This record gives sequence, C-alpha cells and structure tokens, in this order.
Amino acid sequence: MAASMLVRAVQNTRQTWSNCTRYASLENAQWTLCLPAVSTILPCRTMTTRRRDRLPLPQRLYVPDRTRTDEDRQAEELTPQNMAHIQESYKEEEESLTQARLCPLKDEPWPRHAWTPESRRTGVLATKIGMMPMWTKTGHRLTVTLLQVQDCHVIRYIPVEDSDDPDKKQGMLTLGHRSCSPFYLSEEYLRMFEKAGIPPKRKIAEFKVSMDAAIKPGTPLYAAHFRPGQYVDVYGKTIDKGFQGVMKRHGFKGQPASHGQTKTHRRPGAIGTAGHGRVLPGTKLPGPMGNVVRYTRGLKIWRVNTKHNILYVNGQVPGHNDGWVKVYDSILYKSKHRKRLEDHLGSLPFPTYFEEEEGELEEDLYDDELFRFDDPSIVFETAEGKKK
Amino acid sequence: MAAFGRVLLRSRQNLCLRWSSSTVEAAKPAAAASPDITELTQGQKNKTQRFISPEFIIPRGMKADFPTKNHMERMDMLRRRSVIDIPEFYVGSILSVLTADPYAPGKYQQFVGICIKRGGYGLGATFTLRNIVNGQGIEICYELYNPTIHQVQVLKLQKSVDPHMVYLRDALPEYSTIDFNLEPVQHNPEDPVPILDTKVILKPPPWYWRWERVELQGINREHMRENHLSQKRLDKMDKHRKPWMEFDLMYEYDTTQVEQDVLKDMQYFENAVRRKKETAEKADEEEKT
Amino acid sequence: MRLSLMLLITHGKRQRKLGGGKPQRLNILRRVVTGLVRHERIESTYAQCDEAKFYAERLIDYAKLGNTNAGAMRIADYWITEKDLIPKLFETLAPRFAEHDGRYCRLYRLPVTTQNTRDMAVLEYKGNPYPSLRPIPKNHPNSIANILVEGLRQDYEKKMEIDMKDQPAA
Amino acid sequence: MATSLLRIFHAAFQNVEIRLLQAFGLHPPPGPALAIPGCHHPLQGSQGSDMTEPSGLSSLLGGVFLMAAPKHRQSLERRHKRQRHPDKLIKPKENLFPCPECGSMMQEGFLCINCYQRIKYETDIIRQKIKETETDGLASTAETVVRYADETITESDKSKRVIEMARKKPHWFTKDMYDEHWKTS
Amino acid sequence: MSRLKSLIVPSVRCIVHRRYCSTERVTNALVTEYRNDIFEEEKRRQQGMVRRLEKIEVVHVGPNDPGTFIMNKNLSTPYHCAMHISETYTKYSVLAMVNGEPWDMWRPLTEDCELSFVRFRDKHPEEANKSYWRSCALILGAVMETAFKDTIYVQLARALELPIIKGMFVYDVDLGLKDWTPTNENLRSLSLSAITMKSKDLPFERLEVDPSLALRLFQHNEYKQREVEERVRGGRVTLYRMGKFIDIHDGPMMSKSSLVSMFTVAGIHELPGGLYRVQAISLPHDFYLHSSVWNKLVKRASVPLVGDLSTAGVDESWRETKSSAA
Repeated sequence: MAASMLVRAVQNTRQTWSNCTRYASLENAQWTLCLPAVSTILPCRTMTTRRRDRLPLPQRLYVPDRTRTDEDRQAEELTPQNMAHIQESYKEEEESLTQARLCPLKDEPWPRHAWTPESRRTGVLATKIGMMPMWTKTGHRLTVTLLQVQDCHVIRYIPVEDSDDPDKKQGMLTLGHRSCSPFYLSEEYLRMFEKAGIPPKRKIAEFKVSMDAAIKPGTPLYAAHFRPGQYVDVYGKTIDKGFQGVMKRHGFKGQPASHGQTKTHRRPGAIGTAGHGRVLPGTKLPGPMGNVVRYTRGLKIWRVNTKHNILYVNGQVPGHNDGWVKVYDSILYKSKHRKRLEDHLGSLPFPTYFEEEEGELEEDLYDDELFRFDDPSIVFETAEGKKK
Repeated sequence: MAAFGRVLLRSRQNLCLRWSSSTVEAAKPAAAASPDITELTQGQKNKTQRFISPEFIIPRGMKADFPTKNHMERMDMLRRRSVIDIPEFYVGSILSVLTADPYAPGKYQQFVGICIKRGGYGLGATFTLRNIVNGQGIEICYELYNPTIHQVQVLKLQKSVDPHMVYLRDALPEYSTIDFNLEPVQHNPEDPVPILDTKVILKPPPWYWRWERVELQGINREHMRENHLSQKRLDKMDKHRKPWMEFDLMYEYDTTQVEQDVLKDMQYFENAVRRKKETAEKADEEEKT
Repeated sequence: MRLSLMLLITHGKRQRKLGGGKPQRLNILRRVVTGLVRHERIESTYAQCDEAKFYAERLIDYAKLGNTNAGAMRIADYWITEKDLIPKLFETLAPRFAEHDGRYCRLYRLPVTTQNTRDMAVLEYKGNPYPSLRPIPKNHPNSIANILVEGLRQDYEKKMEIDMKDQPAA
Repeated sequence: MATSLLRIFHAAFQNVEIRLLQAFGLHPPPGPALAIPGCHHPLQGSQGSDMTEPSGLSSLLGGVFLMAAPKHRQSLERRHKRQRHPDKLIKPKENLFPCPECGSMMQEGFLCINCYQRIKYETDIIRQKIKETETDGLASTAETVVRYADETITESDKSKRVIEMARKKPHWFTKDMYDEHWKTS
Repeated sequence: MSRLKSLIVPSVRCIVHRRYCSTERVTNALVTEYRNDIFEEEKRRQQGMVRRLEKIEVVHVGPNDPGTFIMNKNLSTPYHCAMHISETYTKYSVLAMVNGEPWDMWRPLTEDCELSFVRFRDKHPEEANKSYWRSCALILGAVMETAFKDTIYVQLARALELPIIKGMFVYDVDLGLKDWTPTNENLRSLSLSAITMKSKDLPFERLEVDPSLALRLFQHNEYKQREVEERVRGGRVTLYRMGKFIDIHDGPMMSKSSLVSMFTVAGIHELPGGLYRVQAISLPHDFYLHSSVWNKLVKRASVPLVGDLSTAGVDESWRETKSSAA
C-alpha cells in the first residue's frame, strides 16, 4: 500500500513538478521585484481552530519552516567563506542599527508629557524563564516567576486618528521582542523593521497607549519600566493540555472507587434534567483544555534586575517556560482605590524608563518587604521587646 | 504511601545515574577525578577541588534550562551562603539546626537529628532531620535557604551509602535516636568522609514502603527476609528488579558542564565581592583624607 | 518519538518501544550496535537505527577511557555480544575518534519504494573505508551565486582597507 | 387521483389479508430483516429435514450467525463522497527534486535510491573482501583502506590493511571526509 | 491562417519599405518583423542546402550515461542528443562541449565528435557562466526594444561584456530621449517583462550569415551596422535570435531563456554621449539566494557604471588565474 502510495505520489509530483517550474517564473517575478511598501500585513490564521476556544488571538506573523531552514539552503549554496561573510554583515548591520538608536540622533525626540490620571503607559513583551522561591522579611515564603525582557523595541506607533479605537482616545504601539536572523522571515515582514531602523524581531505585539504616552519607534524598553511594589497584569497563552476529562478540566469530584461503581469513577454524572429534556448549552463537559489566552491580574513585582532585565513577579503566569507574555500596569482596583493607585502610578517612569535621564540604576531593585539574601537572618522580637 | 512511591521512583538518584566523567569511578585514576565530590569515593577525593553542594546541580531535563535564570539563582544562593555558613553535609550526617520561630518560647528553636533526605534544587533545596524524642519519632523538613535559619552545625560528619535513609522510619528506634546534647565530633578536613555502613534492622511490617523491592545497601536484607517477608512477597521481589538499568546509557547524566558553570559563577561572585570591598575601602580612605 | 535527549527526559516521554518490553529493547539494540561495530555500516529499520545511534556513540566515549578501565570494559562487554570485537572497539575505533568529541555516527533514511516498503535507514561510523553516502557538496566557488557574493565581499574589503588607511590619518 | 387512492386501498387490504392468514397459520411469515449467511430461508431450509421445527428466536439463532446487512442501496453520490473525500486521497509530495548526482527524483531528507544501490553494491564487495582477509573468523584491529587499480598508496596508509580492487576507481567513489566536516561543525 | 499570413507579410514588408523610404516614422515592431523575415528566409535557404542526409557518430562522454548516437550531419544539434538521454539533460544543460570546445546547444553538429554537457553546478562552469552572462545581456536588449511605446524608436547600441564579479551586465541603448530618470516602478515593469520573456522558454537560435546580409538586416540601426564590421570572423557573421529579437554576437549562448530564475533591472542612467546605460542582474534557475542577499546584490548593481571599462578584462583574467590556482 505504502509503495503504491509513493508511486502515485511520484506521478502526481511529476506533473506538479513541471507545473512548478512553469509557474515558478510568476512566483519569482513577484519575488524579484521590489514591490511597493505595504503598510498592512496580510492576516494569518491562528494556530487553534477549535470551535469552543476560538478567541481573538494576536496575528501570528512569524511562521518559521522547521523542516529545512532558508539558512540551511543558503549554506548549501555558498562556500563557507562567503556564507560567513553574509552572516557577519548581518551582525554588523544589527549592531550599527542598535548603536545608532542609542546615540543622540539628528531628528528630535518626540515631545514628552507629564503623567495624568487618564494616562495609560505601554506594557512590555517578556519571556518567561522560570520560577524560584523567595522570602519576605517576616519569613513568609513566596513563589516568584522570572520574566526577562529581551531586546524589546518600539517598532511603530499608530496615532489616535488612525487607530481603530472607537473613542479615539488611545493609540497603538507595536513592540518587538527577541532579535533574530532575517533568514527566517519574509520580505514583507522585514520591511516593517527597516522603517523603524531596528533588527528584525521574532515576536511583535500591539499595546494600547494614551496619546501622551506615545514612544518614538526605535526606543528600547527595559525591565526598569516597571518598579518593585507595583502591580501588573500578565497576558499569556496557557499550556495546551489536550482533550481532558471533567475532573482535570473543571475540577469535578469524580465518583467513588468502589461500592458498586461500574465504569464511573472519573465521569461527570448526570448532565441533563427531565424538565427540558436536553443538555443545556454551557454544561461543563470533557473537552480541549489549555491553549487559550488568559490574563493573570494583580501580580506584585517584588524585584527588578536591571542588568539582565528580569522582573520577579509574584505567583504564577500563564504559559510555558520560554514562552512570550505581555506585561501591563494593572488595571485592578481602579475605581476602588483610585487615589492610592494614582499616587503609585505617578511615581513610575513616564512614558518609559530612559537610561540617559534617570542615570544608571542599581543592579537589583527590591521591594521594601522582601528579604534580601545579603541581609542577616531574620530575628523575631520577644515579648519584652528586646532582641536576642 | 502511593505519593511517596512516585517521588521515590522519580528521584534522580534512583533513575539517573550521574556520569560526569566519574561514572566509571571504581577503576578511574585519581588524577582525572571530577569536581563532583558527592559521587566520589574516599580514596579519590581531591582536596584541591572545591566542594559543590548537590543543590547547585540542576536536575536533568529541566523543561527549559535558561542560563540567565540559573545564574541569577546561583548568585542568590551564594549571597545567602556568604551570610551564614552552610557546611558540607550528606545524607546520614548528624546536624543541629537553630531557627528563629515566632511561636517558640524565646523565639528560637533548636533541633538535632540525622539527615535522612535531601531534596529540591536551587533556592528551593530542602533537607530532612529525624530524631526520636520521648519515644515519638519526629522529622523536620528545613529549607536550606530559608532566612529564618540561623545556624546549621554538623555534629558528626558521615555519609550514607544510600541516596536516602527514609527506611529509618521503619527501623528500630535505636538507629534514629540522637542525644540533643551530643558533643560535636571534630573532623579533619583532609581526611575522607566516613561512610555510615550500619545494616539497619527493620521493624515488622506494615512499612512505609515495600523495602524488599528497593535495592538499598543500608538495610539488613537477610534479617528482613527471614523474619518479615511472606513467601508471596518473596516471590514478587525479583519481579521488580531492573538489572539492565545500569547498562542503559540513556539514563546517565553528564554533569561536567553544569559543574563548570557553577565553578565559574562562584569565581564571578568572589570577584564581585572583592571588587565591592576594594571600592568601599577606597571610598573610606578618601573620606578620611 | 524521541526528538532529543533533553526532550525525552523533560516531558516524561518514554523511549521508543522496540517490542518485547524494556529488557528486550536493550537486547535488540545490543545486536544492532554489535553489527555496527563489526561492519561500520549497517542497514536496519529507522526506529532501531535512530535509537542505536545514541548507544553506539556513548560506547565510543567509554572506549576512549581505555581497555585497562574496568568500568569501560564492563559496559563494552555488555553492549558487544560478539567478543572478538572488543579489541576492535578499543584499538581501532577509540583511537580513530580520539581527537574528536561528540557525534561519531551518521544516520541516513532510505526512501520507501516498491522493493523496500519498510521505513529503513543506514547507520555508519564516520571514517569507514566504504564509499561516502553523502552527496558531494555543490557549493563550488566558481558558481555564479558565489561569484556574485564574492564581489560583494571584495567591495567590502576594499572599503575596509580605505577606512583603515583613513583612520590613522584622522 | 382516484386511481392512486384505489391502489393504496388495495395494498392495505392485501396487507390485512396476509396478516390474517398468518395469524391462522395459512401463510408463511415474512423474511427477516437481518440476512443469514449459509441459509436461504429459515423455513425453506428446514422443509426438507425430518427434524421437528423448533420455535422461538433462540432456535432461530441456534447454529446460525447473524450479520448486519444493508437494507437499502447507497447512492453513487453518497458512496463517492465517502470514498473520495479529499482527506482520504494521497497527498502529492512537494519535497521531491532531482538528485544532483544522477538526476533521478529523490525526496528531501532521504538518500537517492539510485545512488545508494550502486554504493551498496560496492560496499558489499568491499565487505566480502574484508571477510576473506579475516581467515580465523576474528575481527582485525587494523584500519582498512581500499585501493583501486589506478591508485597508489600514501605513506600514512601503508600500516593499514589494504583491500585491493581489480578495477578502476568509479567517479562517484569519494572517501568519507569526516575530519574536515568535524572541524566546521 | 497561413493564407492570411501570406497575405499580410508582403503587405507589411511593403509598408515598412514604403514608410521608411517615404521617411515616415519607423517603429520597433515593424523593424522586428522585417528582420525576422530576412532571418527566416536565410535560415530556410541554409537548411535547403543540405541535400543528402549523412550520418555521423556522436560519443557522449560524461560521468553518467555514456553512449554513442548516430545523428544527422548538419541537422542534429546537441539538444537533440540530450533529448535522447533524459529530460534533465535538456533542462539543465547550458552549453555543449564538442571535442573540448564550447558549442551552442542549438548549433548543428558537422562531424564525428565527442560530446559532453555543461551545467551551472559543475566544478568548472566558467564557459557556462560566461555564456549565461552574455545571454542575459541579450535578454536585456530584447526587453529594452519591446518595452517602449511606438512613439519612441529604440536603437540598441552595444552590450558590454563584463565579468560576473562586477555583479551586473549592461546594455547601452539609444532612446532618443533626454534627461529621462526612470522611477523604481519603471525598473520594476522592465524586470517583469524580462521575467515573462523567461517564462516563455525561448531557445537561442544561431545562424551564420554573410556580412552583407547582416548589414541589410540591421539597416535601421546605425550602431549595429558599425558592430557588424567588427564581428566578422572568417568572412562570416553570427546572428542570434531569441523569440523575435535578433542580435549580433560571437556567442556561444545558453540553450533556453528558461534557465533564468531571477532577473532584476537595477538601474538606468544617462551616459555623456546621450546613450542610456541599462544595468541589470540575474541568477540562473539552479541557484537559490535569499531575498535579503539578493537585495544587497541589486543595490550593488544599481551603482552607475561609468568611465573606463578596459579594466573589466583585467578583472576577468585575475579571476581566472585565481580559480585555476585554487
């Protein structure tokens, strides 16, 4: 069977092969010519197409071909010497571009505004790199997640007038995350980065910002954008668990192991009633679990490492290690404790942390309540109020 | 019980043999010994090399092994170690631990016991002490880097032949009864670590785990077989043996690279501390002048 | 399916099953590895070759420790079922790879055809006396693509030379 | 209109008549909806035999295996929909390209079967000759070199075991250059 | 259809002559028709001269598929031999080597010979590369001649032979325009017409003619008439035809236009003499370059090439010595 399949496949491919060579010309025609710069990017379909879990996901533009990369093909073509030259030239370009952005430029920076309660700062894109325990000064154990901000740059700003915000109050800021080789990317995608003058990125995402918090494309964002003691919301895609039963998916109790149970230990039990004679929509049943986008809100930032650009965020964050997440200023308690929040947010760098203005920060910024590992061990005071 | 069984089977001591260029330790020349001292036998311990505590070695096959994360975690561990002295100790050593406790009278608590288990890695590393007080067995699991720990003292440095000594729970009480006023036994750092090779006699079942199925050296197997095991359990014993495991090369864990990274980080930390001191001294001198 | 060693351990995915349970798996692989040591190039199913590759490479690592090493000899004794090959392992293969570190084997997949309907593969030790299975690389320096890129490179080098000359003057 | 109504009434009356006759045992019962392999009709099969006819469903199943059989013929459209669904068709392979060596089609990530066969043939010959040198049946510990008729042996190869080949070296024979590629990787 | 053609062709010829004689405007389309008629006529005449079919023995020497063919003298070409071997030979062969000398794929064989085929992927593809570069220049000429409106009469001046390492091939063209700076879109449309030409899979036909006939053929192009005198080799001149475009060259050329994969017209700039120099770059179908690499090459090819071009040959010789040493 397999053999006949191959034979048929070969026959089919022979036809398509000749077709390919004939049509390759047209493909190449598009490819060779410098097409006009297109500002809109063709929408790609997202990975999941499940009916129940279909949610508006960000556009997935970076689709590498894992089987055999363009770089491999190129390396087969060129001598090692020439290939090395090409790769070096990319590196140099990247460096020169990044350096050019860091030094003062001819064109003037964008106007800066003071923070107002209506302002909304941008978030950052970060990578989840792991979890570890930490302790407060009262000896309470915390579990923190480490989020690293890697080569996060502003790519473009869509002003309020052009954005699709119905209230016309917020603009869009596109951020890129983790520089990568251009071999993996399409020409169309690369053109966006050429405009901003930054090296191409693996992941891009959009953030809504208020008008006064707009940042010039090309500006790097650091972990110091957030400060210890602040609360953030983290947006990520949860780990795909596949098709799961009700006990794992919805935390049902299951049914007893013995006492006359037949094949009903992990099943949901009754799902309908005699009254309406059908299963109501929305009933909790087995199905695909995970692989959906989730917000985890109100996570405290305990510590910020400015050297490696790491945020130490309280608790858990959706997604795998090495997965990307979006980190925002938290919107919780906005109405309840508005006054307190305003005091807090007003002290943050606005619209973001600029290295030249604030000067060099300390390597580690700690929250006041957090135990530092340099400090001596914790001592609890006795009732008499003296230390032992 | 079932939960413990899972932990036991998953623990890396049981499944992953450490390779680290010291796998073939028995016949290896002493000069080529690796820095992994936890795995070396007495005769080959090279004192010129540094001791690396086992929690520095990340377990094999971490989901995503990020060098930055490991570096940050190690830096914190080394910072804590520069404040309190965490000595070299093994499973089988007798330790005395002093911790701050808000609920204890005098706000401090001291406990003495034999270390039966070490677990976790990085900042989350733990060790478990066991003792019998007034005929009641007590085990306390300490977090090694918990800031409430004030002192960890090794009363008697010794090393068990087994990766853990949880079987002491089912052993006669004399093996885990330790006097709280035990005098510390001095150990010459140049001498090899003494091996704890007592064969423990177990109490009659029920047990915490089916010890006849686990190949642990510290259990008196002959006594167990003659006194405690029924014919049914004896028959099942051989069924659970896995003699091929030591030849399945895929389960080996080469830790040489990890050890090198750890040593590099240690060096980095020392340099950073030295530089900080020098700058502080300079600043002081300037102030004086 | 095993993607890499890291992934294997990470997700608790078991090794590829080869039939007959765990001990039998090693027995099958022992036969494949022994055949590989004898012939230096063997043809077998893809699953067996892919699994045996790891063990064949690890075996060389052990053989490099020398035939006076008891641990290495023990491993070699287990993995090589035909004992006349043990001297070959220590005296031929180990010196051949003495200066190298890492991958000692190559694995090629064979296409499924009308004659060969199974998913087969060829496993070989590098440096064997047989004709090479790898296609000769076609990236000749005289090909047009390379000449064009070399032109780029020469321009760049010339520019660098000029820059170097200018710098001391400035 | 009237004729069709008449026809319906006629059929209905016929049905009633047959049912009545069946009730009195004057008409054979209808055939089963399930086909019975190995037996034309339960009653026809037992007519010729002298055995007393067993009654009831259990007797019907005794010694006969019932199989589900289609009651209606499936239309062509239905059948083709099922059999020729796009998911069931063989997908054409997109990763075929001509072998740079011999020009026959090969798949990416696989060896060219045309080139492999001639290399395999040569490998077998070399392997056979190696076997002939090992007269005692034990594997030799020397490295092996193949020398063709138009080749000379280098200095470094003199200490090795030389396999002599009577013919000229084929153009596709390249030595395994593992040293060079090792350095680059 | 043929009747219709027989009616139209003479009339067109009359129109051309009448118009030209009556100093009316000459368009490229009419001139092309005129040249093709002469070319066809001459080709038919030469083929008619082969009175008797004689057989020759052609030995294919190569690493793969050796063999001997019995072919027709003065009729069979290396391309026909390739068709006997396999499809890949017809697809991938650029040139043939007849008794060690480069030979066009469409040039009839004249005697018993040893035949081998050259591809771009071979270890020493120098001859193939050269022929590819000059064939691309010819395609560029064809593009320039057909791309402009009828109001502009394009006269092709000369295709300079540049080494490949220069990263471009050029064609000097007299457009009869002044101060024309083409936009990027213009360049793109030119590239597109080259690509469509490639997709038609046109063979490069070769014809040796008398200089007087060549002069008659190029009578509407003053530059080409001057070139004819330079190109006389042994009393004969070689013409090449691709599709409907006819040019004069020594050759040899590659077999088909489908051997091109990427073709970009990088830039056009005005020379001091009033001519325009068209610069372009191309890549054979066998190769792969990523778009980012290709853009670098196009950028390099768009730099105006001016001044003394006699050094070009020096570069070429340097390149050859280097490759031979390597």
